[in-house]
Amino acid sequence: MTGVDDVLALGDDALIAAQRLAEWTTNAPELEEDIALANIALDLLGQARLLLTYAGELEGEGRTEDDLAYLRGDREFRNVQLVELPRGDFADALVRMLFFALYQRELYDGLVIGDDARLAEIAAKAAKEVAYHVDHSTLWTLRLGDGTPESHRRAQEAVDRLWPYTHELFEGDVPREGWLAAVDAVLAEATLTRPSDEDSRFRPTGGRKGVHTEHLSYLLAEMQVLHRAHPGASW
Amino acid sequence: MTGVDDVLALGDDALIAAQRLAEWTTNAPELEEDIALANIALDLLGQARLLLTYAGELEGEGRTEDDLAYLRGDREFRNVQLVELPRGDFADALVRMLFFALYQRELYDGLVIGDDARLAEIAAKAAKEVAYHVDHSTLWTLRLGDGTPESHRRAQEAVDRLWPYTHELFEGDVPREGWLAAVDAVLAEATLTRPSDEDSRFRPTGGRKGVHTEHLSYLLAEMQVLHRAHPGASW
Amino acid sequence: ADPTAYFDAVIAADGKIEPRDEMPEAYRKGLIRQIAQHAHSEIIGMQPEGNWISRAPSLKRKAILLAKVQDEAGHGLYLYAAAETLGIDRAELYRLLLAGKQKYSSIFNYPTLTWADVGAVGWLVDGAAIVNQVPLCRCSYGPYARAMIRICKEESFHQRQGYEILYTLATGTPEQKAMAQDAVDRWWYPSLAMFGPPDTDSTHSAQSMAWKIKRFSNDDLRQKFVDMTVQQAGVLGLVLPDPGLSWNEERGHWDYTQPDYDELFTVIKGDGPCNRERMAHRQAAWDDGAWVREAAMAYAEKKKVTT
Amino acid sequence: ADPTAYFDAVIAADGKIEPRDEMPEAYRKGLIRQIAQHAHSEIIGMQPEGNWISRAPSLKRKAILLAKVQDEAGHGLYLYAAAETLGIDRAELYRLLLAGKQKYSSIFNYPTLTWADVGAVGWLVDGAAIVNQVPLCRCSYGPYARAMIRICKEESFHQRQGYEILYTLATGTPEQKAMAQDAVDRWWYPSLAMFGPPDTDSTHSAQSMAWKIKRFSNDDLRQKFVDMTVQQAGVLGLVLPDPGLSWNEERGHWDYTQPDYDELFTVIKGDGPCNRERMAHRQAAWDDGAWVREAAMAYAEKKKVTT
Repeated sequence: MTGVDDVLALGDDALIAAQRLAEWTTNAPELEEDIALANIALDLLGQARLLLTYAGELEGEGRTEDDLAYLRGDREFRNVQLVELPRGDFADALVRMLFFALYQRELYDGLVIGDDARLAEIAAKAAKEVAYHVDHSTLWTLRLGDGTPESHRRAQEAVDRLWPYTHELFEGDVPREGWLAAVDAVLAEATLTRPSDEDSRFRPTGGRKGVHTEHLSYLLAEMQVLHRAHPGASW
Repeated sequence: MTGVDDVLALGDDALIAAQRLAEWTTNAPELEEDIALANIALDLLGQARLLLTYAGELEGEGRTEDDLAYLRGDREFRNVQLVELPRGDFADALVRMLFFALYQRELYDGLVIGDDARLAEIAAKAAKEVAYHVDHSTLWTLRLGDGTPESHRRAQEAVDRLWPYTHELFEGDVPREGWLAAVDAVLAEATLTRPSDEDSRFRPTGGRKGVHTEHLSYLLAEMQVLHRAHPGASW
Repeated sequence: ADPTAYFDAVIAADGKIEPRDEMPEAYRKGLIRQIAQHAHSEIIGMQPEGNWISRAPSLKRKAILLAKVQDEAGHGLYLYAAAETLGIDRAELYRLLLAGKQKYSSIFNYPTLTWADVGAVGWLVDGAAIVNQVPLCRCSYGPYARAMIRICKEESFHQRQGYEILYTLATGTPEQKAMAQDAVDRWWYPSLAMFGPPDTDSTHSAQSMAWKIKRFSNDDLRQKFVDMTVQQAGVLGLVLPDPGLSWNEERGHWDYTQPDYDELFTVIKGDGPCNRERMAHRQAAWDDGAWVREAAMAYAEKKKVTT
Repeated sequence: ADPTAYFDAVIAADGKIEPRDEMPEAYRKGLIRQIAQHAHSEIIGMQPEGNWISRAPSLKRKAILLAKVQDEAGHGLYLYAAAETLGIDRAELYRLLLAGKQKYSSIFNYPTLTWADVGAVGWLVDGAAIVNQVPLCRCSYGPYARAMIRICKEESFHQRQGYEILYTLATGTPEQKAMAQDAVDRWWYPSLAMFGPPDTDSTHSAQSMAWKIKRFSNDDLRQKFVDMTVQQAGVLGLVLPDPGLSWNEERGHWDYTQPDYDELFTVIKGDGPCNRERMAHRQAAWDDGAWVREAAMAYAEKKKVTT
């Protein structure tokens, strides 16, 4: 049987990733990208809503998607630290999306054929969305990595900065091999170097147990402020 | 008799100015300045506490300084917009301090000899602090204005950006003449140009009636998050 | 043949001018100005509503708002594309916007102070926009008219969402209802001002009417908006902040107090509460994105060469 | 005369070495390393606590916390000044810190996740620091010893404030008490690790003892801290997260479980949770401030010339 915390983890990943991505709205480098990033944020938000609703049902205490999104503190959130890191520059956003979308692809591929029918259904819908996220972030990783010297530098810095946080994605059941091969292929074509596993002893962890970076509580303060200011109100 | 809103206005000015200034902690250009800015933020915070406490007493509904600081929304805050503007760069911080401290000097000088004994007492204490704020911001305005071409440019930009927001300071009883003369003297020595009153039709206002910039509600979301998450708790 | 004969005939017959058709230079320039201003308004208009995406009070509302702001970016795209059919490109229009040489709707220079403002912007601002824009669906320039048909459909969807936000607040807790009333108090007159100065003071209008770009006068449209809105406000249980509102049996319309046009001109001239911030935000996004756009171009160039 | 005779005599007599006195190069270098590390720790240590200034839950706590973080900057200043008496300047020490050539206390590479962490840092981290530092008030180098006297006085004040925060939480609502316990659970072992590796593994120690810089072994200090803290935890009603804690009648001390020294070395080597962020923050503040420091220098230069 699927545990509440397992589903919360997936829902929180999607929710926090959506919240960060939505910060790009009105800040993207071109109009098409404002639209694309909002689209992807909407997909992730949609996944989060289905997953949190399901987590609430599994828990059986009557908590809704909004109760779970708005009324937990950061020590109760189960997302990986990768998705909560500050917005950063455009290279950060797209490299992070590449790492995360490729992970979600592996994740949802597994759930589609898994035992939990409800998760399989959510995953089937999400898998189509994630395919687009993979395409979009792949395209931009290539453009940035193999674009100008400045974009290459920024993309490489994003890879180096974010890489340590990817290890946490594979603490659960999702296998790393397929993900690693897919990442390697994109980075290689983008002329970017992937940090070797040997060199990276820095492997931040804790998100799944509610131990986050200092950034998450700020994100939640902003996300939850209005909901919390009006206990019990409908919106 | 002094009105609650009048005292709230003074308290909110000091509180929001302190909150913004405290954002500099660990971010100042040198250690001495970390200390100086924290000191000034502490002075302002101290003024805010005395003033909010007094406002609560005048109101007579038993609200404490913390009730007033933590449990009002931005539409209930009475501060001028000048103090809520985002942190900006170091020139923003020090030029803003110059404008605000010179205003507070006029303000407190008036209150010290005013009818309200309680305000006179608070003002007498605060006036000594403000004298230091004036000195400190004057010194830095001179250094930045008459320092390097870059610092001059940034200082002038800060003057131009902040100037429109100074008009709101003089919507009440504080006379502008003395302030203007003091500002003019510092800016002139700092080789900075003060925008003429004729050229500046942009005179944002509304803070005293609770109409703020979009920035204040973010500041409050962060400032109040913990207090509001634990209704009725003691700290 | 008289080069304007075809143009005149099409206009007279209520037909559509298309990009390849000859047209008077003033018609072309006027349209570029109008379509660009309209496109810029969509883009700048993303900011006041975007201000509440991160804080939307439920996930459903967050999704709806995010989708709405995304739609506005989409509207910007259609409209820039429509303007491009007149022989000017988007980058140039952007440059003119950022240089302050082209305008956007002044309504977006007011701040969104509470969540209820998102509702009020949807209900009043989008409502006023629709009243302004529906006639444009029949305007004489084909690409603009077609863009407007699509935009108006989405806008009325947005307006309904705004109304729904306010309805939920107005029928919610006392704090929520007060929040809704406060937002309406602040957005009512700026929305009225969206129809522009009174007909007596309006420039551009006569020629636009003749060319069938504009089809109703500012004051007629404003009256239509007032009549429609008074009725909806009643359903919401919210009070429009105009003590002069009263039904005029004779005219068959609501009498109302005109907005403060001095304030409108102050905002148009760049001195509204948020003009500087809206432009600075757009400029910063543009500047911050320069290296990304350059990378995309360089990459496309390489792919062209190597494949 | 033997140039080290005076030095040796002063050390033997438990006196103070002063800046103008001759001293062995290794003594000087070792002290610079230690004082600099201590100064850097004060500066970097401002970050984890500074993280909660903007969110402090009452104005009084905000003032206390802001004053505390300010004190840390002050401690940094005294200590850099003490290091400067040994012939190195602050800018150079900053450079070495930012280049990763000098260390700061690893404890500051853990995140402060809740308000209770501010209490736990005060109680446990400052508590451990005091146990470490009190003996330094008697260390053989005069300027360092005198700086430490002032610092220890303020630190014990800070520690009491941290204890008070935790006491308020521990006797507050159930949520507050849980928050306090959670913070203690996370900060206990990192605080134990502040005393460094066990004596068997410690470098530098023997010489430091001989020169009367260090006066007690890591393990002795750690034991002292444990004994003191167990008793205070009891008063707080909080549980130290070590099931192995038990009173050893024979030793007259509490037995306890050693911290995970592998984790300590990981953090020392730069791979703790926040090493990268703490350094990046300091570097950014330094870089952002460059134009300000240049302006101050240019202005001082001008005033020198013109007056």
